[in-house]
Amino acid sequence: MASLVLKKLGGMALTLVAMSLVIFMLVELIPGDAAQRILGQSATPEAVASLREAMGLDDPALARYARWAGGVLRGDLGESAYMRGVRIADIFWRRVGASITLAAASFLIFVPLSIVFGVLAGIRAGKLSDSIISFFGLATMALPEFVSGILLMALFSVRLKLLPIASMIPMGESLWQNLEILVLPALSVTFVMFGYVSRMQRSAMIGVMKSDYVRAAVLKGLPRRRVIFRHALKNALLPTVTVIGMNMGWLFGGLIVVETLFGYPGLGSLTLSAVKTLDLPLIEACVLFITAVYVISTTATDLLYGFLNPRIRFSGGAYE
Amino acid sequence: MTNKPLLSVRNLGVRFPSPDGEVVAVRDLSFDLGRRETLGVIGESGCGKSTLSYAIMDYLSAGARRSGAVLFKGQDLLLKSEREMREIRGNRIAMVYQNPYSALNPSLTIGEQLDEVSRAHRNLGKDEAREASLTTLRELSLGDPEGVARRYPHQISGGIQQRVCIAMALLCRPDIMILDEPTTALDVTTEAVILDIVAGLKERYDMSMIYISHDIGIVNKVSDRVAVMYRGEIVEHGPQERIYERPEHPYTRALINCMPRAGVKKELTALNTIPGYVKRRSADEEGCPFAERCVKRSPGCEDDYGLAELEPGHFAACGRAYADERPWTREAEAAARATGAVPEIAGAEVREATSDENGPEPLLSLRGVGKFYRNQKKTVRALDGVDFELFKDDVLGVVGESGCGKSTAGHVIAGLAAADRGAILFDGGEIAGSWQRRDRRALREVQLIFQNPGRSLNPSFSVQAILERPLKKLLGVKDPAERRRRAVEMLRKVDLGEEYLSRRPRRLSGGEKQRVALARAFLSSPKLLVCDEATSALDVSVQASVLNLLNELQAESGASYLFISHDLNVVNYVSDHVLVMYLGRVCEYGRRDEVVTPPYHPYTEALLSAAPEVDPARRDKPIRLKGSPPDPTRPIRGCPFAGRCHKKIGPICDETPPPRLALSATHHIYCHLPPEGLQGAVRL
Amino acid sequence: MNKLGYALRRNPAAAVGLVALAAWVVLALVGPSVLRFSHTAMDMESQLSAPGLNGHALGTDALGRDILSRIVYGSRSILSVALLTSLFSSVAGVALGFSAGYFGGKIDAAFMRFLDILMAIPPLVLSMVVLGALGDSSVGALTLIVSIAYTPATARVARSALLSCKSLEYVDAARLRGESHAYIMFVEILPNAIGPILVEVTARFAYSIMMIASLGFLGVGLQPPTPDWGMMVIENKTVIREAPWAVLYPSLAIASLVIAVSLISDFLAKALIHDE
Amino acid sequence: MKNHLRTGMVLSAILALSLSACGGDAKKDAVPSRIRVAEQVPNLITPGVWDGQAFSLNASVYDYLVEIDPESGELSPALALSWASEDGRTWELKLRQGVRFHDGSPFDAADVKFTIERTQDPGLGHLKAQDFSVVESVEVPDAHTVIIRLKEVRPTFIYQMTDYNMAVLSSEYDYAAKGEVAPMGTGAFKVKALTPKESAHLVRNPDFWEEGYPLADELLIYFVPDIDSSVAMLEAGKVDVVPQVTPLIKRRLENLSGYAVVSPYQEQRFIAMAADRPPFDDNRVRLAMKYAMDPAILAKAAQGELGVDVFYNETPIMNMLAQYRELPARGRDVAEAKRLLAAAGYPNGLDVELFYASDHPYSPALAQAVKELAAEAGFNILLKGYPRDIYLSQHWMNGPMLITGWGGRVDPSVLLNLAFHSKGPWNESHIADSVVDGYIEGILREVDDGKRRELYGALQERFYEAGTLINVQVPYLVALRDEVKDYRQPITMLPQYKHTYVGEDR
Repeated sequence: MASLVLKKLGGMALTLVAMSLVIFMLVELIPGDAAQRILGQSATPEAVASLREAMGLDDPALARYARWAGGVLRGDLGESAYMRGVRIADIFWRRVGASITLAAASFLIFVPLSIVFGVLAGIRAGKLSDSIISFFGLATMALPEFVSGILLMALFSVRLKLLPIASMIPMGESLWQNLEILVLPALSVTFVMFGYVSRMQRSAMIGVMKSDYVRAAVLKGLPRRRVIFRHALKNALLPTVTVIGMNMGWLFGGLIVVETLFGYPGLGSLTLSAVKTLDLPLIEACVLFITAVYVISTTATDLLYGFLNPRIRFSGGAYE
Repeated sequence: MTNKPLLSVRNLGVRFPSPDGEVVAVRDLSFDLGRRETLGVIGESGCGKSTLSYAIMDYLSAGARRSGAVLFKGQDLLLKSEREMREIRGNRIAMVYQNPYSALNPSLTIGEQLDEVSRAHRNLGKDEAREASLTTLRELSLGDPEGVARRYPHQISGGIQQRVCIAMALLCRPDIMILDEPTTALDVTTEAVILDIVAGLKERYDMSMIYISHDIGIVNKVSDRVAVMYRGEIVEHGPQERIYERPEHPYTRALINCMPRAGVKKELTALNTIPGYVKRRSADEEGCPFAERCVKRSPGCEDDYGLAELEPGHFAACGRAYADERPWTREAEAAARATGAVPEIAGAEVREATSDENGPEPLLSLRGVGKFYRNQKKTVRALDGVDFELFKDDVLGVVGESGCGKSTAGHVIAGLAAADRGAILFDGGEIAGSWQRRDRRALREVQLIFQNPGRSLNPSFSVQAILERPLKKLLGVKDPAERRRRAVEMLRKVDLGEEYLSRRPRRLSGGEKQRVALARAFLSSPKLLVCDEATSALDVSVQASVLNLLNELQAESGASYLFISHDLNVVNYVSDHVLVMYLGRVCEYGRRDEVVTPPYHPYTEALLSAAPEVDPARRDKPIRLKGSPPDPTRPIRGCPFAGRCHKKIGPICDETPPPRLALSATHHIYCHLPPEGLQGAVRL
Repeated sequence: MNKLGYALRRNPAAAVGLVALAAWVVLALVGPSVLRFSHTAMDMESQLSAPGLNGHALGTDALGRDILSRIVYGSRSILSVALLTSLFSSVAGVALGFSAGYFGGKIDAAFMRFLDILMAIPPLVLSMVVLGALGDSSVGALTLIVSIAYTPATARVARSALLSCKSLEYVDAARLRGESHAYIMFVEILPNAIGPILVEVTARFAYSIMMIASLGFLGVGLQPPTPDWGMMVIENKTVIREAPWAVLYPSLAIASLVIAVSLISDFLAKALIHDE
Repeated sequence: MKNHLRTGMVLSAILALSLSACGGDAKKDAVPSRIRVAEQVPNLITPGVWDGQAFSLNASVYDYLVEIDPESGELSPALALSWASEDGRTWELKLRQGVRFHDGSPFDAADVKFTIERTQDPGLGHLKAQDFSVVESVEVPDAHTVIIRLKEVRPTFIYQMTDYNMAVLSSEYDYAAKGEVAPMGTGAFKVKALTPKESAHLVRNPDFWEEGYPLADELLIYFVPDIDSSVAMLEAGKVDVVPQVTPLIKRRLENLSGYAVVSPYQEQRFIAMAADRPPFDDNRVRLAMKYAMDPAILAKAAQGELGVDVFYNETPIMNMLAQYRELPARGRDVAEAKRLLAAAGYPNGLDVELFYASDHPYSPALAQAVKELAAEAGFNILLKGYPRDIYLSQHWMNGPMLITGWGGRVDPSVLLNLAFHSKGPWNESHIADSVVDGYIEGILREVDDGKRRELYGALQERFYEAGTLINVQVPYLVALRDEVKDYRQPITMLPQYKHTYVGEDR
């Protein structure tokens, strides 16, 4: 088990390095001259040249990658190419914190909800309650975050005036004093995730309920509760854990839309503004972080899966 | 039947909805099960055996419709609520399933899965329940029950898993235990051990059993009474000896006769066959379910049909077919069988044994062939220095437990996998290891038949496409009309008509698929046909017809077969020579009669002893192997079989590779024992 | 075919999805030519008019443009881009996934690792960065980039579909006939692996619609006056109070189309994968 | 000319004095007050390069040499108390004394010299580099006098100092490193905390030169990317001021009580037609476009009323300026447009791309309207809308047809020289008309007011006949809570928050 953990962590580190290279190359591919872009169409060639030099754009790509990657390892994400003098780290981590809070809030809503309803639909497969849950899951999954967000906004903010339309934190106050701003963005994320995870949970549950060992458990005369919770759920949760882990990374992708819609000051809206200003170092930092979340949560899920699944936890030859 | 029935099934019917209307899985089925009685249920797949057992347990899918009654101690189980059934399931009626690995929950320890039964039904505390579990495991002579209880299912072998399942069923001392093909997924040696356990259970635990199997040999071994099911109905049931020795229903008789068994060899007789295959039964179908396939069919069959007691305790749905044979004597039947003059066998050609006297010519020789599969740090030695020869116009049977390397040998010869060591000589020259480097001639002359015909025919292609592709690819037949002509010609040879050309595999029965596969192989006039468990996936009646067809095709084409099978009876029937393998090595090689009669290699002896015997009269003192073959990744210095050998001499077996010991010009084994130590009971 | 019909009868939701999709396709094909208003015409007399007024069945937006016409016209671009995207990503995914799965070993391991890396960048982020950087979201660029963003996922599906067939003996039989790799992959295996791939194509179709709409919302999708649904939502978000219909109907259009396609995809998954 | 300048100077000085006197009285109550503003997200706030989206921040932190009085539209003294030029080439500026930067350092002539010379820093990309390339030298005879010598005559040179990029900077401060994170000037408010892209917390500058000002104690600026969110915050009572709202929002807020939407000045949307490439290199095509336009429809598209809050002409001059010359309305004439197109060789119409910033107020609607109107004449316009940053950095100055927002220049000559001279750095329509060039150069050099007015008139007639733009004038709108008093924002676009306060009328 220990060697498995080490192996996974090693693989993760390798993936992260490869990923940073891919992201760097991706950003390199962006057409046009970064300095020219900053200075605009009317800039003189001398101005562009001197900015190029100041930004170190004339160095070979590999040297620039090494400089950037080295900085990232030291926790230095570099300087914004657009807002000169602004250290990315100074604005970045606050945004990350806000996004993690939002992600955690939606996580706390959608994980229990989707598991409970997924299991419910799974054990009542084919019945009316299953059809309702399944269709609701499909419908929420089919709504892009901004559509569900707009609908929520129209209902709760515009019509009922219960919740703020924009997720602004008044100056001098913290997020914790303004938790109501989390509600609508978190719900919008929850919608999509709920559909996805509950459907996964449902089909895992159906699969497990059809398995020989659940049949055996029923035919052992065990109480239904024990069959469902002890025999079925223990196995049916395994794929769900994987799905949730995989989606933690993608959840950050979905945050871009939600944060933009609600003006939530998180990593997603920062990424979009970085893209719109073509602030390459900031794009790199944002995308690297989002992918790192994916890689780390995937690896963590892998390990958790291994820990939960005795077939992986205790691998080895058969006992005679 | 001296005691009052414990379970009484009355006119049970089960119907399922399907796209083509309702189908009948069980129909108008009645039988009694007495105390301390074992009822064996046999029949081909699709005959409703398993549905019967789940109907008794009241565990059928939501759409199923049931009728009739299942009286257990006088109470109708079909009328009981889910809660009431819970009191009976696992407690009064317990079940054991075909695949122990999937019947055990992978996420719970064996101990927990055992304990919960006692806790649910006997209200035992945690420690008492565990104690009960350990006691039961111990009673099934499982060493280290504590260790087993701590483990997860994947950490124990299949044989132990099935013993755990049996223990689980025994925990509440049930009145009835239903065993649904409990040994089908196991190796023959493990199967023998489990069957020994099962045979002793009913006396020890004072219970009744229903034992479901497709194999009459196994049913004979454990049953007092036997019921024969066909298309959802019991067509005959009665005392086990009666059913075996004097079947009255044409289906029972046909089923028993189509199994290869001791003394039946291809030189003597072709196997009996049943034309057609088991079809699903629709709700509106009436009359005798077997009429369509029955050789004794007569115009009265439609009306004169129904289970009747022909003699006390012996019921059959058809009393007319063999009425003229009564009264019957065992001697007459034995004599008839020995001469091959079993009446139903008609049209099958009786073949002479291949004579070896005029110096057989080898077609295929393996010289020190090794095949290793490496994954990560471990190496699986699938083949480890294998030598043998296969002669022209000859059938070499290869037997051994799963993992012995017999299939790998077949694949290496066919070219699917290249050997890592050694050489393969074919028809006078060495041939390339893998298919990628073999030329068209080699690809054409060595053909492979797979175990599962459903998987070996591309489901997206029509039979025509399947047959014409090799004609184009291997034989270079350019003219489409010519290809079609030859495909049709070949189809005829495998007893299929031209109308099959347009069909897709999905619409063919298992036997038809395997015929198409044979046709495809023989289109290129192979010199060597590798049959890798070619009949194992087929029902016995179909297996018989395919085996007959294989024999006919060989006689006609003069091709040689490498016939790989786990079933000793089948190998014994079709082979001229036999090769016994264990853990990637050869144990014994020789002409068939030499191999199946003493002196044997101890492993051969154990295998023969474990084989389920169709004829119940042939029971003898069995040799039982412990455990299963060892980890194939561990390098072996001495004899691979040393660890499980009942005749092990001492350290020499573990440390020195066994020498090749020639017992005759055509027969050799690899063993440290002197020839006189290799004796054993005569088996076949 | 019979089986499909039977399955469809047992699954009325899928029939609803099929009808809804068919309706959208018909609308996209013939709608613009029968509608009263063009999708760009500005009716300056009825800006922000409510549904039903002045002949605007679904109302107008702030520029007096007919919402119905814009939705119907917008279905063209979203349907065609989504269709092309799902096709391109599936073709690329099948080619890549099949090659990797078929040849196996080191190629496969390296390929899977590469896919892991690509999959780690959420498709929306990848598309947004690239489209934002290009600064030009033509139909072609959008199709290409979304296809690329989706290819890793389809490649995985194709690979596992291939692997489920690769071990079947008809593949060995083909090898022993000396067939070429391409023949085995695409003639022998593909028809049998088509079930999960078809399901993936339809699922991708639904995802593509959502992705295109989201990119439109973020302002890096199709550019006006192409009436992209996502863009319509964001364009009219400003007037959500005065003219909720201008936001609601495009949202419903997106939802109905995605749900329709998802229902079909679900149905195909049941009919083509689980029942086999 | 001379008289005019002198008069202005004197008037300004008096005005400044009287204002400061009033201010002293106003600042009586000690209740701390704060003004909360929801601004658009600025991408750059460094003076000289800032993109003009953070007026609230820059106008409050920095001061300018001269200001514009929003009431009169005239120059008024700020850091410069007087400005004078005998010949329009040599300018002498007298600076205010006793002014201190936020870091405590005193403001003097060296800082002005630094500010002006900084425009020529090639590594900076200063947006006024072209305008100030006319400066030959900046001399500092004493700490509070600056003499600027120009290479050419520029009678209106002083107006360059009102441009939003000409904030006066400290010669000792490292703006390259701190301009974005710690802006520092002499302004009425100083930065207490600044979170890029999120918010700025400004507090009253106690040492501000104008005694008694600012009236508010704190200025809180939230950078909100989305105008709807900003208005939502206004309605929720979380902010007091939202600049740059749309007419639709104006209409909505006017129906609610407690809010006011003011229009401190008008902006321009130039629909520019590039004269250096087909199809608009042919004046007949440009004329055809003009004939295809319907000013009333364009005004409606901008959610306004022609002649009330939306104006239309075909020259770069705003209609409320003295220099504006009223020309006859062309009137929509599709047949004429078609005739012109046919004559220019496009009998079957033509395709052309129109680029614009899709997130800029009015531009998308105008683009749609132009497309629809032009379609009838045979123009098939392909709309290419991009986010403002992308538009400005990649498409502006490149397209055959553009819609760009212009504003903030008090004196039209500044704009003319920038955007309509053949050598202008922001010559987006690529106009290279020697006649126009002549008029512009004349305007720049002409010392006599009357003659200059004549030149302006001639220039506008030339534009009417052969110009490269259509000008739609739209209101710049600011939404305020009723409690916000004395919100001032002149045409320079720079709000003067020092006058503003929240609460009861004083």
